[in-house]
Amino acid sequence: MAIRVQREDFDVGTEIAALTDENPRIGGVTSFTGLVRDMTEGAQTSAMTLEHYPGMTEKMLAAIDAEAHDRWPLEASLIIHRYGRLEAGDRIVLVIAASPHRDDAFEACRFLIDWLKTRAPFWKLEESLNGSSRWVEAKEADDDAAARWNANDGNKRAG
Amino acid sequence: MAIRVQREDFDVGTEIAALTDENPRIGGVTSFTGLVRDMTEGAQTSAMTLEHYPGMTEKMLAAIDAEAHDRWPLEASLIIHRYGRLEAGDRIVLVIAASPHRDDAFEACRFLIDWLKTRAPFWKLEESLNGSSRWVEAKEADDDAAARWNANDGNKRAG
Amino acid sequence: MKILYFAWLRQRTGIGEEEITMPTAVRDVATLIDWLKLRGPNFAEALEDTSAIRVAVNQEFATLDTELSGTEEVALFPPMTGG
Amino acid sequence: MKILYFAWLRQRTGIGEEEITMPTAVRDVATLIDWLKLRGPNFAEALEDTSAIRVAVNQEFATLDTELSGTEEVALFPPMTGG
Repeated sequence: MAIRVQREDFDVGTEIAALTDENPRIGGVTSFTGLVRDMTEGAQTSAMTLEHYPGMTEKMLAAIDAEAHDRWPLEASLIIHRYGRLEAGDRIVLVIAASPHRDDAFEACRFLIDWLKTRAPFWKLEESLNGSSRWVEAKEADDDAAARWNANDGNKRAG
Repeated sequence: MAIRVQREDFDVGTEIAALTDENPRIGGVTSFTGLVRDMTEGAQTSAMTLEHYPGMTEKMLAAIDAEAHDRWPLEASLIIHRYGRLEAGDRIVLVIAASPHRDDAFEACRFLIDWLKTRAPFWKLEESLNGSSRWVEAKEADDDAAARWNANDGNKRAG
Repeated sequence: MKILYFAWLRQRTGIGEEEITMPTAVRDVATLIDWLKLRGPNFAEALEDTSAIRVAVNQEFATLDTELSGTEEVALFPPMTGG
Repeated sequence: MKILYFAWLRQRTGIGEEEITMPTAVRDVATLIDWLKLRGPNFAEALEDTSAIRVAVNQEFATLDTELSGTEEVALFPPMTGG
């Protein structure tokens, strides 16, 4: 029910508490935090710059979020996606889904991150050690993960 | 790689940060937080007391945690389970799994909470409105959720 | 040998933890429960339906036919409801 | 009409955002791309492999045959790599 696109870092505990406080119908909260992984085997810090499409990003994240609420009985949800330059270990993305029951919280959270990977207009430019940079290529595995949610209409529920 | 059984509350953000700081091999962190759900439809605050088996609880949680590390390539994990009297909205349990890839983080986190529901020696005594109390009965759905991880040996990986 | 009772088994027996000297007739969990039931109506009632009881021997899950020689600690409790 | 380029499409064309007046021959995304390619070698090269390009029309995902009449904004970009 909330999406944010921002340069700034976020705190997972604060965000979960903000979603769950004052809502005692929530029994389970699943969160996923994506971090910049060090690809250089510790030789040096990796860094990347996340570019996005302002305007469309917000629209797509809101649409993905609405879809999750349509599929699962969620009490609350949140998507935060950062942009700009990030270094190894930095948080990139946060997805939270809160529901009376843990199954729904888990499935909705997984759906949100899978979907976001292929539908949210972000692009990663990785810096390499010699000062050059390259655009990260989309992974087929991410397309497959997102497609799973299309095929599986058994998960679709009345809103 | 860490388990805690405690009366005290916990902060999810602090725990995630403690697991992930200084480990840039982590690309994804999944957390599940279980909360005391209000069963009284808002008429009044629900409360319960969690009893456990000191000694065996720690052994079982450590065994469940080790099993998750055996099945998935995790960089870090944490289980915190509270005991004592808790009120609606209070946090009961926290499970965190951190891995290079999100699939493993999600599956390990789900495994840990499913397994913990049926293998960790905790019992919930719910207070009802008239001052009486009753022991929560185990749910068949929880047994089924845990059993899923036995049947599915395809998930089993070399440590 | 130490016997522990949890949740409604603790409430119905009125005991959380006790030290017992096992009679020689008690070989396994099933015969231990039979013997405990003889100790009074509260024990007989609490332990009547063994399908509702879970057992741990030396803090490991056990079954009715788990043998008890050398056992230090037996715990009796209902199915668990944590998480 | 506004045209936006992201990621390596922005780098190769050398343009992030531009305002164009569409020739009447441009009816859909495919003919727009054909027309843009005529504007110079950097455009021709960046837009050569349309299988590597994703399109949004008025901030909604579109395909090569999406019609452009009444369109305010077209964006061209590679497959997304967020999350």
